[in-house]
Amino acid sequence: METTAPLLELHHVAKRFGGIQALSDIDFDVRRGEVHALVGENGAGKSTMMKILAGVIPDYEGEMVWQGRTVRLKNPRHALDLGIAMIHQELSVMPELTVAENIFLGRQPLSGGVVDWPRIFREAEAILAELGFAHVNVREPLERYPLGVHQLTEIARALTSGAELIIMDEPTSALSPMETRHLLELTRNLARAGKAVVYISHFLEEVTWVADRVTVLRDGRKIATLEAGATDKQELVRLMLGKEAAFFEESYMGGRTVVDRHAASEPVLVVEGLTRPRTFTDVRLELHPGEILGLYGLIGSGHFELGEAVYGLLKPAAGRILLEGRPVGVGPRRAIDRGVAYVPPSRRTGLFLEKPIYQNVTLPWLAQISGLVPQIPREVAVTDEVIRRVGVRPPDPLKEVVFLSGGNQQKVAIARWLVEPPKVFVVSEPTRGMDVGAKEEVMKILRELSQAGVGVLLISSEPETVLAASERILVMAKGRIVREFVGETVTKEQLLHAAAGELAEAR
Amino acid sequence: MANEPHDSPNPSGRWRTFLAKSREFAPVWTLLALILFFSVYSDSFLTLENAANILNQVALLAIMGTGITFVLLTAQIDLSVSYMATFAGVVAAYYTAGHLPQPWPIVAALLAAGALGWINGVGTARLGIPSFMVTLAMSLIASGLSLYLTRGRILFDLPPLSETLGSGRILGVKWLVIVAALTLLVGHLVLKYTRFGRYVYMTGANPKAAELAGVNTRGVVTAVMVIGALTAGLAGVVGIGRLGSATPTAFDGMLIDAIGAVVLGGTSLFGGVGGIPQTIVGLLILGVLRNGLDQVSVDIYMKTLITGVILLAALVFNILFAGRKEA
Amino acid sequence: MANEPHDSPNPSGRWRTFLAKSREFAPVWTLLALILFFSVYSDSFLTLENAANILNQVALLAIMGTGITFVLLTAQIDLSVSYMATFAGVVAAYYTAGHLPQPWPIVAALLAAGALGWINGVGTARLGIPSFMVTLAMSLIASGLSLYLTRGRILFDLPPLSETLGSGRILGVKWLVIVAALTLLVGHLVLKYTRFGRYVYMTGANPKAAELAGVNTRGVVTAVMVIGALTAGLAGVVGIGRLGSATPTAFDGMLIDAIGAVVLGGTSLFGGVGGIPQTIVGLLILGVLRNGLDQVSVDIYMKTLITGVILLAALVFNILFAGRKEA
Amino acid sequence: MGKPDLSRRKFMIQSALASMGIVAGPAFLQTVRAAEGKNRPLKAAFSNAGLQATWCAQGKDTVEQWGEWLGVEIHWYDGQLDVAKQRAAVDAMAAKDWDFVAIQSLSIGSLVEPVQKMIDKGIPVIAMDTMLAPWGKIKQHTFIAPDNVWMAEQVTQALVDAIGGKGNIVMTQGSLGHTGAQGRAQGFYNVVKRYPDIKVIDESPADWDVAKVAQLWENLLNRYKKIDAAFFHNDDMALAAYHVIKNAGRENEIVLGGIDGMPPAVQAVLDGKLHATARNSSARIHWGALVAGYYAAMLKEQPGKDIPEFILADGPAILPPSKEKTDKPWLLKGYGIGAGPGLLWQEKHFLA
Ligand SMILES: Nc1ncnc2c1ncn2[C@@H]1O[C@H](COP(=O)(O)OP(=O)(O)OP(=O)(O)O)[C@@H](O)[C@H]1O
Ligand SMILES: Nc1ncnc2c1ncn2[C@@H]1O[C@H](COP(=O)(O)OP(=O)(O)OP(=O)(O)O)[C@@H](O)[C@H]1O
Ligand SMILES: [Mg+2]
Ligand SMILES: [Mg+2]
Repeated sequence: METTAPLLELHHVAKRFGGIQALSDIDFDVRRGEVHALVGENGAGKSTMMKILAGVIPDYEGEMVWQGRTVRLKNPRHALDLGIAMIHQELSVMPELTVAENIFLGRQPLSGGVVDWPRIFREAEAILAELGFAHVNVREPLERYPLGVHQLTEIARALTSGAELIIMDEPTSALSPMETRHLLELTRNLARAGKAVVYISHFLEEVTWVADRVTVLRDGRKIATLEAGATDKQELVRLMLGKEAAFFEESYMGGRTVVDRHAASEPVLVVEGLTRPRTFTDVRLELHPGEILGLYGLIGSGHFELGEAVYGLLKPAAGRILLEGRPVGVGPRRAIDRGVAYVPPSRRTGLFLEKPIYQNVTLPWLAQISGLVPQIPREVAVTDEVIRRVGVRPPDPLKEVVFLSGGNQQKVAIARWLVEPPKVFVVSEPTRGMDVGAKEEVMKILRELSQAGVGVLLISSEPETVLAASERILVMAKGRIVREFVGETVTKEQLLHAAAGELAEAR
Repeated sequence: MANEPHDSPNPSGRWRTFLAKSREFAPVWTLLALILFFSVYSDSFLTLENAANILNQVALLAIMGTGITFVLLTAQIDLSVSYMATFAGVVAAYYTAGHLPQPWPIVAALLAAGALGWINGVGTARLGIPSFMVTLAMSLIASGLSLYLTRGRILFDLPPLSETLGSGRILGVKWLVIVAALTLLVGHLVLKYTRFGRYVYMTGANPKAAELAGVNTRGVVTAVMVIGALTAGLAGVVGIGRLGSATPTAFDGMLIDAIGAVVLGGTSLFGGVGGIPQTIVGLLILGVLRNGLDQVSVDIYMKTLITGVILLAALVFNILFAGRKEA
Repeated sequence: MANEPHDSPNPSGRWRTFLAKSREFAPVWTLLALILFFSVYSDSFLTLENAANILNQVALLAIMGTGITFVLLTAQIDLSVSYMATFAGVVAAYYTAGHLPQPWPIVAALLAAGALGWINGVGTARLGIPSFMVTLAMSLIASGLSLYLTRGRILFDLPPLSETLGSGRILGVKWLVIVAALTLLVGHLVLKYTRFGRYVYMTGANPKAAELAGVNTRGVVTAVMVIGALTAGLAGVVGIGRLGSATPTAFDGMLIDAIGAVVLGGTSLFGGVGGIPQTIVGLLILGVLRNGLDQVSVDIYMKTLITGVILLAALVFNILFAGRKEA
Repeated sequence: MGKPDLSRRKFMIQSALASMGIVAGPAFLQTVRAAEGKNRPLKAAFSNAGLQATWCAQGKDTVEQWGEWLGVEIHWYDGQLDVAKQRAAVDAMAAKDWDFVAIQSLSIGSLVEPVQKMIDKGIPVIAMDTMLAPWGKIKQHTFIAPDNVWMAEQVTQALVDAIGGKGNIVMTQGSLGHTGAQGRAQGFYNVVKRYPDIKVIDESPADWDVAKVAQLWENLLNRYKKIDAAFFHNDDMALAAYHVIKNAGRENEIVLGGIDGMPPAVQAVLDGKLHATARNSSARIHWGALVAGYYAAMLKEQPGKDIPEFILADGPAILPPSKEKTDKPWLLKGYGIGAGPGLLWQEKHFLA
């Protein structure tokens, strides 16, 4: 297959952060016309490696060769000038600016020396339409739109950059299956047009579908580079984890049988006729103790907002939310005290990145753990226990969250609520950005909680996540609950159909 | 912040657009309310002459405010602007008294201010000292230089250009107002229609992301501090013409008003949000407030108090229109 | 911000720990360097008496600075503190002159300051007006009230407690210094060892996340503005004792020094980072700088300039130790 | 400036003493000469409100020149127009030993503690311009000051005379909390209340800030179509307002008066821009303090015994030369010539 010389090569690249060897002795290459996937556990070093390619990390050991010439990137501008664009895992958008401008960040087109606004708007509309987001008004500030649109603007930015090499670091983590599918096709088209793409994802299905070659990283080392056609998910997982592992996606691939074992018990949470303009309409549901209720919907269907409402963050215009028969009231504090726990869909929203893990974990529980005067050793001990339970790596309560890899940050957000098991646990996208192993761990935790009597409301736009643990599944679309699956075998396709009607197809 | 629900309670599209617009224009309503208020309480307020007066009075603030808008948009602050203005005025007068041929005293004044602004920029952007502290030190340096050059005296020899721009008229309009309008206009065009202007917004909105998008954020911050100093210098050079003299503290007291006007208009201290149109509204609000209180007869011992109360009322009023923002 | 590379060039663990520590303590090194500098250039600087002097001089700043530390930690600002201090001093003297029995004038002063602080808090936290603007308006209100109460006159009848705390000594130590030390101590204990203190940090670090974790962030911000006002009030009540009179502008000029000292120590204007130990170092740096320049013979017309230059040098020095931070 | 010869120096000293109203006997002069021979320079500390103010800067130059002549080493502690900063400066001053100190306090009572400390150490403390504390609260050496009430009365009277005892008058005040400003306001009222046809139409403060003056006066000019006279609490404000008034083309309508008699203002009187200013002699107060301190240090003059508790630094109103032609000039104020040029000469030579 040595038709072309590699567009880019890495030789013996290594990088350490303080005490952590994030990468060691990496050899890697990307060719024109290929999609090269990069997989590995959380913290394996994928993002670090790509940041070196994109000029974000200028101090590393080893050599980088671009189009046959050795280069040493100084900064992102340098990389962009060479033709390397990156979609970052941690969204790097500017919510205050318009959607259009976010797409043209840093390279606003000029005409006659001045910024050509009409062209910006025109082209932004065109590319979003191509990505299936024609309904977005590109003249509005990005902050008016949900996370998926934020991610999309980043993708659009990279796609329109004209770069030779486009790096996508978990580009689909906030996208719905249709949008993902659009993106994957676009990605293939890019490769066909002679560009090179490095594609990072924890969705091995996407990887095997889109990639020509796959490189597996583990603990900062390259384990293997394989032809995508000559491998399968099992092999990839084995290489990633370094062992045979129960592979949770398998558990539902044939569909998941949902059974409602709790219908007889008193519901712990009752939502009645909940309505809020532009958000949701007449939503009703019941959650029983010990039950895991899946709530599936496409981005923008109101399911995340429903979670917020249960936690007291959104005031409904009509309807009631009853916890053990009494209204939950307004504000997170009351919700927490009444036994509601909540994980928001975006970890950035819920975490204090610059603060140590233990402060992130214990903040809701300061009163319980240590009364008026915080006692740090007790906080640390409590934190140590819960982060070990969810498998945060490294399990050091004193470490600042910002130094954890993306997936491990997400685990911290969940670990917080294990300090005092809640009565109702509302989790939105609990496994976003997690590797296959970690996803399974989180699902295990949710199952354990439910077995201990916690009612879990599992909200997601990833069918896999909902299918992995739910005992009953509700589907929301356009702010309404459109379907309930109970006592039957549900497949991903069914979920998609229910959520989007005829639009849905398997990806 | 992402995924945060937005409360737009109304479903009708047109009404929503109107509401959104009126929110954006909240400071304009506040301004109108103030104008109404003073028109009722004073008969000399709502006259053409007084309108011209208000423009004269905010002109210097406007020149400084243009630079401050740039600075705040990048989430920095500049506490030295008013002292820079004084300093530039002193330099211009000092070299005029020293018989340097015109227009070199003015050039020297602007260069000197620009140089101090560059130090602000390097301290902030390269060394990473909080701009609050660098510019605080710079305010002492600028103020110290003014004192040192004048040795406490007032300088009355001014560049003729300063006199013209500060006190002269053309077609019945004060040059001062024209200079201010041009400064604002140039500022607006730069911010809105040049790449540099967009980089300013990007740097303020999310410096890390701006860097990832290839923006030389350090360069932008440095440039912005220089712009802040240059507009301050211009204000000083024109301002001495308005006052007819250069004193070692002439414009020092304008600091809080200048930053206040920009913030009042709606430009955020946390960067990325705002612009020159907002600054203009803020300037007018402040100008009307200060002017209006000179047009009504109030107990002089209550004037400061009343100014404060009306300002607070205006802020609350503003919020009623704009809707509650993040604390 | 996430995943930002950190340059720790040295692999040895112990050396790294030392470096990290020395970075955290950068302002302490700066302080020591300043002390060394002035000790060399003045023989009256490094004396016990002068050390006591420095403590006296920063005592009022320290009392105010304690409250400001709380305010900055939540990413707010308070531009009214120094005017509040003046106002509280005026209230205490006014009611003393009005023969209200002691200690009620002092109680009234603190309550009045607290009430204004509460308005600051409501404006900021409930209404969402930027604290810069609310407290700017409040500075006019406080200042206006001082002027209104005194009608411009100086009040010489002071509460005896103010006189004792402001000028008295116990065991050779000024009460003023003791009050300041206690205020700092209480502030430190509250910030570090109470739940509320943790909430203050977390609210500043990420208000949205704090809210999600059940922190009543509006309540925290309101409380913090009240604390800022109360410590300012305390500074005023004690301060009039130090000055021997209450004037309608007594402490107004301390604003920039008070905020400056807190920022200089390392408390961020963007919230979540800093604390009382940092404030103490910042206060001492400022105190040493101002005092030291009074101890050496410099051309008095150059003093402001030199103050600025040394402050700038200290900031740069600081950064050399601390390593570059985000611009 | 070259070193003045000895005889001139003596002349200076004598005229200084004379104008302070102290009878200088031959014995005193002998001792002074002896002191000159002693060769140990005296060390004195001065603190003023803030060198940004012309008046203070003039005083500093004066003291330095006279200090050189008298062999006194001067150390300066600037108040930087800020009560707290002046307090810190005077605290630092009090930590050292001096032969004497002279202080212009920004605010009455704000420096009592360090001043008391110096007095307790036996250092003579001379108050300049503003009282250090209310009478009796502190045992200062002496207090040399102008009479604010009187100066304002003179200038206001001159303005009232110029407009014929009737019309609209404005007073632009310094800062309301300033005792000097309060005295000047008092003097103003003392005069205008005697004229029922004079209407005070505005008395807003401008806090000694020239930028604020410009603002205020633009508004006043807009609000009042007829303003006959304006009294300013100092010359800097008067000159700034003059500029605004002239731009509005109303300089012939409004008669202006200030206070301080600083050279630019005296010149403005001569040029007809201002109608009057009062000599608030910075030089006089400063060298007066220096000489008083000198006597205290060298000849141990005792407060209240050898030197009175208050020394007035008087100053006449400076008016333009009389327009009247007369062959009996001795009947006219200032011989009809006006005090301006003479004052300018004295100021240049650190006398007044
Ligand atoms: N700025 C940093 N400082 C210290 N350690 C870091 C930093 N950035 C990354 N690391 C560490 O380097 C390792 C690799 O992180 P990296 O982000 O590359 O992982 P990843 O493979 O992208 O994981 P994920 O799938 O969770 O995104 C992790 O152990 C992480 O904690
Ligand atoms: N700073 C900006 N960032 C992003 N988009 C902008 C910016 N300024 C303007 N726009 C967008 O550009 C579009 C056209 O701008 P333009 O100024 O031409 O028209 P406008 O909406 O009438 O604004 P204005 O009346 O303020 O000039 C607007 O709809 C606005 O959303
Ligand atoms: Mg990653
Ligand atoms: Mg337009």
